[in-house]
Amino acid sequence: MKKNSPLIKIKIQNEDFDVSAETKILHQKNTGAIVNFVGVVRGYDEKNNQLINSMTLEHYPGMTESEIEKIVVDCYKRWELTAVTVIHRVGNLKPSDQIVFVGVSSKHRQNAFDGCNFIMDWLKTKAPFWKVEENNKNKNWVSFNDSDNQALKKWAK
Amino acid sequence: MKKNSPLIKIKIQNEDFDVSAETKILHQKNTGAIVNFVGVVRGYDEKNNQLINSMTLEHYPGMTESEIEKIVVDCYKRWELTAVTVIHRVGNLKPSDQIVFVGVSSKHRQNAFDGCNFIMDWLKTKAPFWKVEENNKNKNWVSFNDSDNQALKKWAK
Amino acid sequence: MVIKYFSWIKEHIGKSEEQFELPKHINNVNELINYLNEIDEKYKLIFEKKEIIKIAVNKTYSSFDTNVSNSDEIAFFPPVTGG
Amino acid sequence: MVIKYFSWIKEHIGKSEEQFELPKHINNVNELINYLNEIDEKYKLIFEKKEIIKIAVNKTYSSFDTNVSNSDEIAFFPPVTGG
Repeated sequence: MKKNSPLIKIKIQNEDFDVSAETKILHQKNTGAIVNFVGVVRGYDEKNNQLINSMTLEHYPGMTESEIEKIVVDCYKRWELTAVTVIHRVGNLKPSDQIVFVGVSSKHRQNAFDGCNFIMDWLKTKAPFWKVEENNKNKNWVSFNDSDNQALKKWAK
Repeated sequence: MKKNSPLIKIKIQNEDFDVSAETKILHQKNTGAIVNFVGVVRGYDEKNNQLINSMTLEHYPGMTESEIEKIVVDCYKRWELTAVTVIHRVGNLKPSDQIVFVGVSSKHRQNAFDGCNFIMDWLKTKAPFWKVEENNKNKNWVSFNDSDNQALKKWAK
Repeated sequence: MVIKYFSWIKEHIGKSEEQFELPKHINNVNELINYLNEIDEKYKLIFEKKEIIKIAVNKTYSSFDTNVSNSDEIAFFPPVTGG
Repeated sequence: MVIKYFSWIKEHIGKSEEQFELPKHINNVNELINYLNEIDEKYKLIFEKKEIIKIAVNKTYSSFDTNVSNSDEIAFFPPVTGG
């Protein structure tokens, strides 16, 4: 299973992505079900109760890709997937911009749902990304949510 | 919540659908997470161990739409969704054709995953559609899977 | 009254829909089925495994004891599966 | 040795990366942190809450007792969150 083959595609990029094009790539031999997750930048920080003008994401080039690859290869086997794509944007994003795409295909639907859901829980808590939210008054590094750590626990084998 | 408003869209149609266009419709105010399911016609019937040349779907015009609408309105409230789209194709489809789109958006990701997963489990077991699989030798009306009935039980409140 | 059939029930009956005048003494789905069984053998084959047949009255899932009248649309169909 | 910093640690240190010669007697991440604390006050503020700091050695998640040598790339960063 090679990274950036049609079967496993992992990209960290500034550019936006096209959900139809990505869905077509996920559609491989034996695929019966495709589950896509699209994350969207929200214009409101619920934790600190304030509006957000923009968000800047940074990552650790090399490490971020390889850590995602490890977990995707695990999922690929665990849920017998037929393809996986993870696209994560970095740089400056505005509210309502697309921020992340996780697409998973499988023969059967529950495996596709579970694989996609797991990768998202993992990205929220373990993938080397850092986010700073900006508004007119201040900038605020986003810390992780404990609810996200709890979410990851449901996947313990 | 009106059917075929931008917030709840339900279509039974012969035509294919475009996943990017549908994702854009799901992206409403307060949306932070979008989960899309795309079902694909498979070229192999595992139950009867035979190849499939095509599949024909029929529905009960009027009833199918209204039954889907009831369940979608329930989901909308239960998971505090921001938009839901269900597109189900009918007529003659070939292996690897897209057959169903279920898209759900929400503020938070787990609600979007659960809402989409529930609607799919419900469509598999309760939505008035009938499928006949065709190959060179015979046609075979598809009966439901008991595993699908079991799947629906996990959503009992 | 309109009766609609779907899937292999439609194929067995040979049409997707039929219209007829509901006799006054028939008040629910069960009585309708017994009546159909009396008038033609072809219905018997469908309804002998009554427990697997699904029913809709006026496009809503219904059961054997649901009331019916001559102005209703009834549908009989096998178990459904979408998705 | 290259040391990389991310997020608010980078802002505090004032750079994203520094290179220096690792003294021979330093063998693991813990010893490296103690050494940095000695040479400049700015590191102390970062490492005083050591338990929340994440570590990578050669782009792999690592821990305080992971071995390091002068040819390694070390990164210090706060808890991560993607998605």
